[in-house]
Amino acid sequence: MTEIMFWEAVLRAHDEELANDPMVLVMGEDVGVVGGTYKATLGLYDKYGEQRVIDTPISENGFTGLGIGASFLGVRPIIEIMSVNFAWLAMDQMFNTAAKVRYMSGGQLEAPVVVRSPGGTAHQLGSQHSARMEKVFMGIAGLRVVTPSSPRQAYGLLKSAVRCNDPVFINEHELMYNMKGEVPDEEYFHPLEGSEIARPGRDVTLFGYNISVHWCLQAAELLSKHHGIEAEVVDLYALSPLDRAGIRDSVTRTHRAVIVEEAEPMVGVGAEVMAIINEECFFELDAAPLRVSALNVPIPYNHALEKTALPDANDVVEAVRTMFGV
Amino acid sequence: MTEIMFWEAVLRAHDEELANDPMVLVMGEDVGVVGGTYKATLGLYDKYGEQRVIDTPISENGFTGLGIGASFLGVRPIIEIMSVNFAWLAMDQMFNTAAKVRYMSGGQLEAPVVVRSPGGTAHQLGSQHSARMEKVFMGIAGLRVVTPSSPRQAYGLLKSAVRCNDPVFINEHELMYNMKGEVPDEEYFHPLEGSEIARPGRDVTLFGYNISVHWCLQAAELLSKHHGIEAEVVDLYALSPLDRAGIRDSVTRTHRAVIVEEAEPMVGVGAEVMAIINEECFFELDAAPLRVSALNVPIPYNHALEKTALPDANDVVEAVRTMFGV
Amino acid sequence: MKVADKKRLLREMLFARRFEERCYEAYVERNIGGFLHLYPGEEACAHGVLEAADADKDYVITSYRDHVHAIKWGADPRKVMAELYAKETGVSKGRGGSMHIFDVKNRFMGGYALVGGPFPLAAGIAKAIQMKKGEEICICFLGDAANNQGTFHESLNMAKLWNLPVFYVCENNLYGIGTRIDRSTAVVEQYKRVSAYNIPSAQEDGQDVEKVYKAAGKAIKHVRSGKGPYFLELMTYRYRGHSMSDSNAYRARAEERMWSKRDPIIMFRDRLIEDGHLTKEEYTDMDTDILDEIENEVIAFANDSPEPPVSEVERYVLAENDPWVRGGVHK
Amino acid sequence: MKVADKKRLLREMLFARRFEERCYEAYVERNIGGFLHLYPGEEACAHGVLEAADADKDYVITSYRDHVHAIKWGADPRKVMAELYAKETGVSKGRGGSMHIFDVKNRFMGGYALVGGPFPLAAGIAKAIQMKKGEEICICFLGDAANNQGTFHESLNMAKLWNLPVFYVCENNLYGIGTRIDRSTAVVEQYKRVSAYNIPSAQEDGQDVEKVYKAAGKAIKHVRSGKGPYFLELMTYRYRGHSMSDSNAYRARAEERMWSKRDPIIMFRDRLIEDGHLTKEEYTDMDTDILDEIENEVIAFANDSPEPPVSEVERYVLAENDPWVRGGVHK
Ligand SMILES: Cc1ncc(C[n+]2csc(CCOP(=O)(O)OP(=O)(O)O)c2C)c(N)n1
Ligand SMILES: Cc1ncc(C[n+]2csc(CCOP(=O)(O)OP(=O)(O)O)c2C)c(N)n1
Ligand SMILES: [Mg+2]
Ligand SMILES: [Mg+2]
Repeated sequence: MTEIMFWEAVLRAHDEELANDPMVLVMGEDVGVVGGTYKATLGLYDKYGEQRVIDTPISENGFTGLGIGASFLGVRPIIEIMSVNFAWLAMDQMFNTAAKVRYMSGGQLEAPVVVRSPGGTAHQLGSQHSARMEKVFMGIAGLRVVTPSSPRQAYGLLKSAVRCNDPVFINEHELMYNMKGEVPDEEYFHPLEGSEIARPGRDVTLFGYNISVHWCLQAAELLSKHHGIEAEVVDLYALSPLDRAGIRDSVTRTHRAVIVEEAEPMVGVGAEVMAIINEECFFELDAAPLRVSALNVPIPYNHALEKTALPDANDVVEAVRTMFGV
Repeated sequence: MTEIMFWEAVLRAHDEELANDPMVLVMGEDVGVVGGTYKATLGLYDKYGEQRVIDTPISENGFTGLGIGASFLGVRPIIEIMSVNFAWLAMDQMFNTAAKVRYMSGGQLEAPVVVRSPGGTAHQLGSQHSARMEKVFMGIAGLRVVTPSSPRQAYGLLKSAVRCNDPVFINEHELMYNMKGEVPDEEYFHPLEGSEIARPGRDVTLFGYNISVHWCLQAAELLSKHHGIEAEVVDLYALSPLDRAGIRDSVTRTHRAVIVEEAEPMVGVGAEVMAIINEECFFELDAAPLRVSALNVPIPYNHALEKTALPDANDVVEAVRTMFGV
Repeated sequence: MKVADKKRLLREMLFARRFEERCYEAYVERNIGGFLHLYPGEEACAHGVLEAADADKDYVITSYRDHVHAIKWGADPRKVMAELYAKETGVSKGRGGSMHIFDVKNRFMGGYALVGGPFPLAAGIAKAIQMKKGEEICICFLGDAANNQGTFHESLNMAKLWNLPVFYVCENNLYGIGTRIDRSTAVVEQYKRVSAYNIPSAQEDGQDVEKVYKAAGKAIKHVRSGKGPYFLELMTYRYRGHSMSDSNAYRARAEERMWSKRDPIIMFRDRLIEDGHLTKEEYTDMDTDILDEIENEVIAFANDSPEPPVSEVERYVLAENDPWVRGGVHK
Repeated sequence: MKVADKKRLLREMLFARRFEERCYEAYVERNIGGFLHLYPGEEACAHGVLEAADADKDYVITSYRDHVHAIKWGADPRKVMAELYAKETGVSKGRGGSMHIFDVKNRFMGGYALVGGPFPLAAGIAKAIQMKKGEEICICFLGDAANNQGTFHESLNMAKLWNLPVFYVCENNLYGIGTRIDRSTAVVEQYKRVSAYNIPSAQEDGQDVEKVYKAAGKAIKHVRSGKGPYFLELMTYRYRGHSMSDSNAYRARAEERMWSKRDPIIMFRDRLIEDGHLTKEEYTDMDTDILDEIENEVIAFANDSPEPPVSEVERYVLAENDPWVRGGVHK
């Protein structure tokens, strides 16, 4: 185990997969000469050449479609969308082609592309650079969606995604690229389905994913320290398909659930997890499940407003306190 | 009151709004000379001329953005996206511009565009022409989403949408354009928020919208006839913002809820309504709420498979029977 | 072209015509559902171009108007018809339908229903060929109106920039559904638009299969030799409405009559007769034979085939038993 | 141009330069957050073009690199700086930030962060002008790399097709972030690409404000006279990295040096001095004066202004009290 940064973990996965299979390629805006906005492809252009580490024009739908077409012939493109906000431009190819081609060809074709992108809200990037779009990707059949909360997951999920024969969308986070964490020294493939218990507990389950796992963990510490409430934190690194069994098992143990998402609540992860709880283990619930979400607003530039619009660990603590009446 | 077809109701709203305000225009593929794929703009090209009833090139993001830009100066564009599947191409302008411009300009600009499009699955149109995308539109702040279940609503919602200063997405349905219904003879503006009780009942609430309202009504008749269960049917014609109070009030009366949606369940209307019920009136529930949804698959061409993939009135009846154990 | 090849080509074109006409009937009989876009009038385009390509190597991708391209590229007409009949024996196992004919073993990479969708996909297939250092090329057929989609611009730029072996064929039938080209497009001569990408291009009579064959041959030579993409505009006309639900009301009858005088099959047939390679009787026999084949083999096969099992509705959404989903084989 | 105007223009350009340099400092001081894209090196583009436009009529729209365009178009520099300081007194009330400067009363229609986003918006503004039978035009500034976005293609086609009064100005600074134009674009001379839309175009030296002014004047005359869109490519260079987070490592120092020799402000200043319209002292005084104004008025205003009230975080999402939401006033 070595402690490395999140971006180094993503870079290592890229590097190993490029080395492993000559059909792997990387493409996106500024991934080559510059090495990626968040350094996720640093040095790979020099190492693997411009045929396999490709700086694209600013043509999101075009180069995503190009990657998908290449994948029909066994190429394994890892496509970087510089910021998830720009993915709106590429949704057509992702959903109309990649997610549907296996089905509508009766299983003849598949589109084993990986599309990775920093989602989430960073610091004061304003309305057009602060979208959290994981929920949009989750809603469409035929696409896998994963979202790492640590360098280990970032490394292992990218590696599995490259090898998997389905299209996979990886939702990263702009604020997490410099986060440190341990990554196995040997090669490691993280499962693309399931969930992880990030902290065991018995009184309430806090469901998080990506950055919100960290808010949940902080909140769990505070709840334990100040209120004697032992929260279990479940890390939903796989958003599609979601781990119904894992969700049920935890709630069946704790009988209470709070779902924490960085996005606006409307038709989001929180709603879906709540629906799953209702469907899977409604009568296990000792309290109404709650969601902790962003306000339903475009993200403001002003820092205080931005902070107000977004949830954090304190909001999680408050939700649990409300639930327990303490 | 006159009984007219759904498309005639949409056409009448277009016609009246074009006549009312010289700044109203209609644009989209084949809306002019041809009069619209579903006749929603039939005859308007001859009546109002090519400056105001505009056949566009096949450039969905382009012409949607163009309509949005025109709306900045007080033009009131009604944009038709020929099929909602093509809206993936225009999401960038709808979400990155129309939904955010008021906020990020500090209230200086607004984008009073109407985008209307047939969503829903018609007969055997295959994977790339059968998307149900209302959930995608609902999830983003700054955009209103409505979806008519009748000619009256179709007429009245379009008229209010044209006058309202927010961007409004109207989700219609390919299978409903020939549906008949009464529309007031005098001018009528339907509210853009709220919900309607389509059938009062006391035992269970069936929540539907657009086409699924009709499945709910059919199911309610069957349930009444065969099982003595009196279902209330709530028509959620406004999907964003959703009518939290209306949802709560009905569930508080019936203590049971089934949400019926034509789309795949993942992060959909069903999940959101369930979340609202959990948040608003959890302890009023006598049973776990259920959702009746499509299977999580791209839509197959084969008719039997397609029918299997989609919910219908019988599925609603079955869900309620399961809930009541009858 | 050898005489035997010309006669074969004529038969193929006539087969395509009869196949499409039979689809029309089958749709009216309600054996075919969904959207149905037919090709009569445009046969010389697909046949001329693909005759010049290498059937053992090259990849083909197109729009929803795809039956004829698929059959010319090796798909079994019985399986294409079975697809339209939504049968398990269909090329796409009854899941795709008319707009989504796929025959991947013959490198027919599918018909797509989003206008402009195949532009980048074709460039991607060409990128894969380039990576594998293959001699294949990818041929992408799309309509005139598709060229107004942003993907056209984005894809052609990348194709030229990266010197990809892709051959774009524009079937310019003057309309996108009911909108005439000059009402949607500032520069109506499509082959001129690609100067913006420095891609060599040409315009050719799309009703004359031999001219198409020659123009395509030149283009394919260019692309296969590693010189990058090529764009060929073929002037043509569809006889029927855009799809079955289209009445064609927006077209002048005079315009339709004018084009019907340049029917690609009749023109080619008459030339073969004139040149002494074919007799009227041979042609009539050919036609009878084709109609017979379509009825007794193609339609019969489609009719008699089973539907997909309803229990399989959730197949083909994701890969089956992919070990990497569980973290790979190492675990 | 009259001498007085030239001197004013020089002052405006120098003001723009100093303003941007001060933003740089304010960012380092952490008074400005988010992404910050600066304009030094490119001043002749915005100033030359907008000097030729009608400040009482015309509409301007641009990308995230927008401070200078906004100020030249009438925005109060104090309010622009207050926006960067995220204050309620900012042009966009502190909600927009550097990438979203809006000053609608002066018809500055905003800076947008999605590359290619303003292309169709500008055409739409022009469509509105056309409907109102106005004499205004819409001027859209975007970078070279933005031209690879599909919206470029789609918008220019519609602009020409419908003869819209829109003037597209391409600030070609040779890079899209770290990617040099020839590595992203098959045809590097941008003004040639628009022949695909039959839009008249020209290329001009973007470092010489007088040449830009002249070229823009010609273009604006064309557009205002009802002849439809025009496209002007201005060759220029940005001195700093793409944004504050960009190190510029991808550019050759020699290239940077070459361009710095053609600094638009120095060139213009020297010409005015040479022509006897300006003295060195006057210039130094001008500069001192500007620095003073920026510090004591602009920065002071931004500093002293209040932040938006946190209680208002949910304002401006939807229209306030719109009666049509409840079904109109008739009810
Ligand atoms: C993205 C998208 N927009 C619109 C449509 C609806 N549509 C289907 S075919 C068509 C016209 C296409 O015309 P053209 O490209 O010339 O091909 P043709 O049908 O004439 O062969 C349109 C508008 C679509 N399928 N996809
Ligand atoms: C749709 C979209 N894709 C990518 C980006 C990231 N990005 C911001 S600026 C930029 C380069 C734009 O270059 P150019 O258009 O030449 O303008 P310049 O910055 O040089 O003035 C890129 C890739 C974005 N903001 N939006
Ligand atoms: Mg056409
Ligand atoms: Mg640039």
